[in-house]
Amino acid sequence: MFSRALVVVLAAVVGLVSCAQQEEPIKVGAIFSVTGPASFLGAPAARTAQMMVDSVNAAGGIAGRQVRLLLRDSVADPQRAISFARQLIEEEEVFAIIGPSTSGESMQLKSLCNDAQTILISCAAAETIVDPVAPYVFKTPQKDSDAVRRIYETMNDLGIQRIGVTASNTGFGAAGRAQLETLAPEYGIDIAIAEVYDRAATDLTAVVTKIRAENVEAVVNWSIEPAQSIIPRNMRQIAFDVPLFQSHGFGNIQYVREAGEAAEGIIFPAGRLLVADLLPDDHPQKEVLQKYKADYETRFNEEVSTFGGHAYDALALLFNAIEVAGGDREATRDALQNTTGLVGTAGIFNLSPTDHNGLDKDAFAMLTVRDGAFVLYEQE
Amino acid sequence: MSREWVPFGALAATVILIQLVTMFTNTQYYLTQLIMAALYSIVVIGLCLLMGYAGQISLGHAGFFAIGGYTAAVGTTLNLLPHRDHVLVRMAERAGLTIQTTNSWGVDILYFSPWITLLAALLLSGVISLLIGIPVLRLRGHYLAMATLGFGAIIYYILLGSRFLGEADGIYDVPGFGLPGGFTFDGARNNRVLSYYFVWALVIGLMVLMHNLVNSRPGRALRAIHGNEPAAMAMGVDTARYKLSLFVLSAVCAALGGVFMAHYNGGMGPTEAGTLKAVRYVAIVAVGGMASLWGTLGASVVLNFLSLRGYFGSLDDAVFGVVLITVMLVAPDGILRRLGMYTLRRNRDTAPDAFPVSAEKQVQRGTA
Amino acid sequence: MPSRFLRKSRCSVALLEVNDLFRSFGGLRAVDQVSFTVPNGMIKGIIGPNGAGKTTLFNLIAGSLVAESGTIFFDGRPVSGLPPHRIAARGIARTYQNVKIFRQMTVLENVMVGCHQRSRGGFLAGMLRLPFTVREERRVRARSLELLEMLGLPEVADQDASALAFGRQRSVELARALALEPRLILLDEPAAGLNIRETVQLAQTVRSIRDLGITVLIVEHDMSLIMDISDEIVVLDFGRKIAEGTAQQVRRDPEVIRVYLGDEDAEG
Amino acid sequence: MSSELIIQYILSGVTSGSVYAIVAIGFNIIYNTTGIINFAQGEFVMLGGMIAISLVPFMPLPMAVALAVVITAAVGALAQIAFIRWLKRPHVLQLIIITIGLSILLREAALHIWDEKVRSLPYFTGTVVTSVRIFGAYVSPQVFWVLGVCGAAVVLLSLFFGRTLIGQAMRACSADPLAATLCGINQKNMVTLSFVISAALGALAGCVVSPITQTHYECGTPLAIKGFTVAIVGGLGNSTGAVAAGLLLGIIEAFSISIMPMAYKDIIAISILLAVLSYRPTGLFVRREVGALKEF
Repeated sequence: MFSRALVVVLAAVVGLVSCAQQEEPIKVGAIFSVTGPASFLGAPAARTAQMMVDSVNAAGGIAGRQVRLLLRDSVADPQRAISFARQLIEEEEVFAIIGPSTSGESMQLKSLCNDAQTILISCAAAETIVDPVAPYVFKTPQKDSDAVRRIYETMNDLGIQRIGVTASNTGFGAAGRAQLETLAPEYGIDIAIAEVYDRAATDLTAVVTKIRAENVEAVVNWSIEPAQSIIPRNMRQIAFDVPLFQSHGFGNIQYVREAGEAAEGIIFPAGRLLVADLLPDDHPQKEVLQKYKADYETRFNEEVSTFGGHAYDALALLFNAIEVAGGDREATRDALQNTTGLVGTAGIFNLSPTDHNGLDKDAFAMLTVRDGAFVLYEQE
Repeated sequence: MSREWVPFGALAATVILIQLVTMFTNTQYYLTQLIMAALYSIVVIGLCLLMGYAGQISLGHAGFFAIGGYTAAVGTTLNLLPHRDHVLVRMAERAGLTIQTTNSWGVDILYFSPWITLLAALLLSGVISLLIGIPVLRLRGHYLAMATLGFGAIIYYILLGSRFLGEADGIYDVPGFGLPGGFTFDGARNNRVLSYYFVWALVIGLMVLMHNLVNSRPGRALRAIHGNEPAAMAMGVDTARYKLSLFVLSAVCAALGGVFMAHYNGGMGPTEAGTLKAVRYVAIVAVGGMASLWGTLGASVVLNFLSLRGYFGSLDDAVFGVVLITVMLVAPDGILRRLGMYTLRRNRDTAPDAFPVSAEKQVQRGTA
Repeated sequence: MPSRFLRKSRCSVALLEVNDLFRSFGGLRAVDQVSFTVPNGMIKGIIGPNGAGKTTLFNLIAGSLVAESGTIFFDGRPVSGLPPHRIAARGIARTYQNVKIFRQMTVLENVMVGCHQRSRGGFLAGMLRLPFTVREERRVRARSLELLEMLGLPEVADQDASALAFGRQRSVELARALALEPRLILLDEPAAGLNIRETVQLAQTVRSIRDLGITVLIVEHDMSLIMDISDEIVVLDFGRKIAEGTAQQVRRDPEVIRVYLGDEDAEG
Repeated sequence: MSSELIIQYILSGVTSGSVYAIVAIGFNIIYNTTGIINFAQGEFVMLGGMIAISLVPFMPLPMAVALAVVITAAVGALAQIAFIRWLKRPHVLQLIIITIGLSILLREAALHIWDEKVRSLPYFTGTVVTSVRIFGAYVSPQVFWVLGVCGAAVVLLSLFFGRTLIGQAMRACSADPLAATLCGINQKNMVTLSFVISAALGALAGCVVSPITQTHYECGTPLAIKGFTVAIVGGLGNSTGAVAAGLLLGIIEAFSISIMPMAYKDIIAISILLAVLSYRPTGLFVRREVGALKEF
């Protein structure tokens, strides 16, 4: 029993040592919550990263070097994320780390990577990741505040003033709720009620009942969990017929399918990945989006989601900067923060030393759901 | 040195040996996970005493770990500068209990000394475990397991629901723990060797204390409770008080681990209070043989080290599930004892059996 | 030592006084209005057929069960309603009909637990091995070995107590009870399961316990043993006290002969 | 608060309460036979839902549900036979840890058999947006399915345990395993049977609640914690009490949401669990004297 365990351990150690005896590829670390509570984000991101690295290697690598992806599953646990990050930095001496996809983990890694002078390209949404700017820390998802702005602009167009807010008790939900509250006065919006629900919530009738009693003109829900399909269902079930806005976390057709008929008419901001085919042919992102979508869907036999797109953007930015700067890490970081006009899935990246995200609110399109599919809201 | 202390000497020697080996082979990065494994070991050493020697299960120790970690994290990241005029802050500052510095983002901050927050964390976990232990420790078996699980869940939801505690993001940018001699316990690469020796000194110290406890008057009383509770009471042992004291002691141990984890990793998130972490602690104690401090320490270091290095990949939780079931099926008293490698002292099997067949119950049933 | 003096001054009074004790289980009156006293320094026997309420009576005195009515005075102070460990602290020790040994502890450690009340060291002192606990530990160990010596068990001191033969486990239990330094010891069928030689030895041991100044209350089925060693005997039947007196008196009591000895004869 | 609003809160409480209740009944079956709590009960619920969802594209809904129940019951039997049946006199701590381990294994297996995505069964009647109007408030018709299954389970279980020989044999095993064995009851078979029944009921619960709650690999544990809370509050082993406690807890939660932030909902529910455990472990609906015979 014990000796067998010992053999397994030894085998693992030996395997690890022998792996390290290869010629010099560029090592890129990836920390994603492939399983666990944030797997909705991490799993498609991890698949995307593997796909990108494979295709880059098949095409001869970056700057003449192969890329090796070192993927770690953090299970959305910050302690494990930290342990893996230290391991990747010190032991594997990775060139850069992409991920994690939750803001909690990303914030724990921010100082760590910055102090170790290792590039971190986070795939989490919270703006605190790049504000204040840390020289080595970047992020690819669009800004929460821009998502909120797009929603509020749409509300202004529709003449909506009094709203109710629901958010899940995750980092994503909390960050969105904070932005909604901060920006409301600027757009003349009055948040009558804000409620937080558990990410594992199974029925939200009571909370939508409470919101309905506040006579709001619209509801904004901010989450990445399955519960965002429950909100529209429960609203329709209690005949609560006001417009429902969701966050960019709704960018997964799975959630539309779960919400069924109730998803019809939900308005939400998202990158254009989900509506790639509907874009006009001259749209600068169309080609990139269609290619990623086709590649991903053929390889993994599942619909693409915006969360995988964030990993795509992270690697696209990184590879681009390496191409520009060669193998030097410092130069790559400089190249990275001076990237302009890079077309990604989330938008067109224009970074600067003071903006380590590089997306503006035009990166978001307002989408809605019609006949169980995403369509551009403007085209409606 | 009497034979009693040989294992401790051996442990200390191993700790030093590992450090020297990693230094000469230039693989010092292994120390990172050994430090974190040591911090988790502090939790399970306490839990081992509670489960193995007093026979009380707790699925709430992740909650105490988080209480410790969060107290340290909040206390040392809360910027006191805006509250400088407050009487308490002024008093603390004058007494030298605060630290003023500029953080990595160029903000001036004034925060409580980690020593103060360490003390606060230990006190807080002690008081909370006392309050929760009084009603809960009257329960047994499944009821106790569920009640402690419920306690852990409450802590988890409080952490998730409080803006003050950072909600799902937790708390980050926690400074290191300044120790005498100008050395700081934190995750920085150049402090690693000293941090390693510091935590392992802590673990060895704790092991000595616990070993002493097991072989002292209260330790004997606790084992007697596990061996036969009614008889222990008839011998004058205040069983309720002893169980409670041990519960508090193990909770304080968990908080101690949490405090240093927060300083080492520079933060803490609500997942530390999650059910899966609590189950992990129980699993480790079970693998170690319930009533074996050395077995528990060994299991903790091996399992945590492998898990933190990511050897199990996405099967991490599954591995713990398999280990739990296998150990319970094959060797419920622990693998070491199964292999006959269990020798705590001169005489064999002096520690209580993890799963004594309840003779009490048999008799009651038989005559009922 | 004034307290010692006070205790001595009460020597003439009963050490244990049981008044109208009552306890039922469902409809069964297990102990029904039982009263008796045990003077200091006496060996008092309790006999009665199976189910007469003898063990329940012990459990009530030792605090494992709480009486529904009635009072128990020990050394002139009420002890009814106190938890078992407080009663033990007052100086009442007991053994069990079904031996309750501390499993997975050595014989010596079992006896050392008995010294619990007579030592102080707490959690902190134990963890830090403060000098006073080291001295205390040495004292407790010596005292326990002494007791093992007295009961003829010194050679098994370091063995696992639960691995011993049944008769020896009884002796360990007795040593453990004596380690409490009690003023009253309750022995619940100490001869059950013992062979003749061991029973003879037991009688000797009980007498020597009394000679140490410890009062003995003993429940026993072995008639010859109990008639031999008891100064006084209480006879219970269906929870009620039907007779009390010396062995001679009890043996002649018509009620006892009818319900008890009669039964025995019929069975025998 | 208008009366319509009050009714709406009650109905929303009934919706979540009915889900808790049906999960709680599953705990009771194993408890009634063995005196142990199966920490993997929530995973049976998850498995039932997942299997039915995978089957539904290939067959009509009732058949998919039936098959899911059968398969999950088989899993329950296998788990019991593999991990519990052959143990000689297992200690309660051992059983707790084994069922916890089992719950982890089932969850991880589900993750690797399916994936991390969320799924759900179609509504049994109507669609996602159908609702029934009662006194000006609305409720999804699926709630009646859940309540109906709860009611049927309570009635059938009480008939089973009260009237049938095999049911009485199972209860005897819990009351006194030794005596039951002496009476010629094969105690081991009874325990296995109890796992089969509770897994089957868990699976059925998983199917009827799936349209409301959705199903994914991690949904078992939160449901189990709520289900256990309800089982304790209602008195362990008492299925009628579980239904009453489930509805009560659902309604308390709904009204707690109406007056305070929803973030505290689960804290309230678990605090009720702790309070009941600490001060009335027999549950609210069981007389103290009955409970006094149990060991806590």
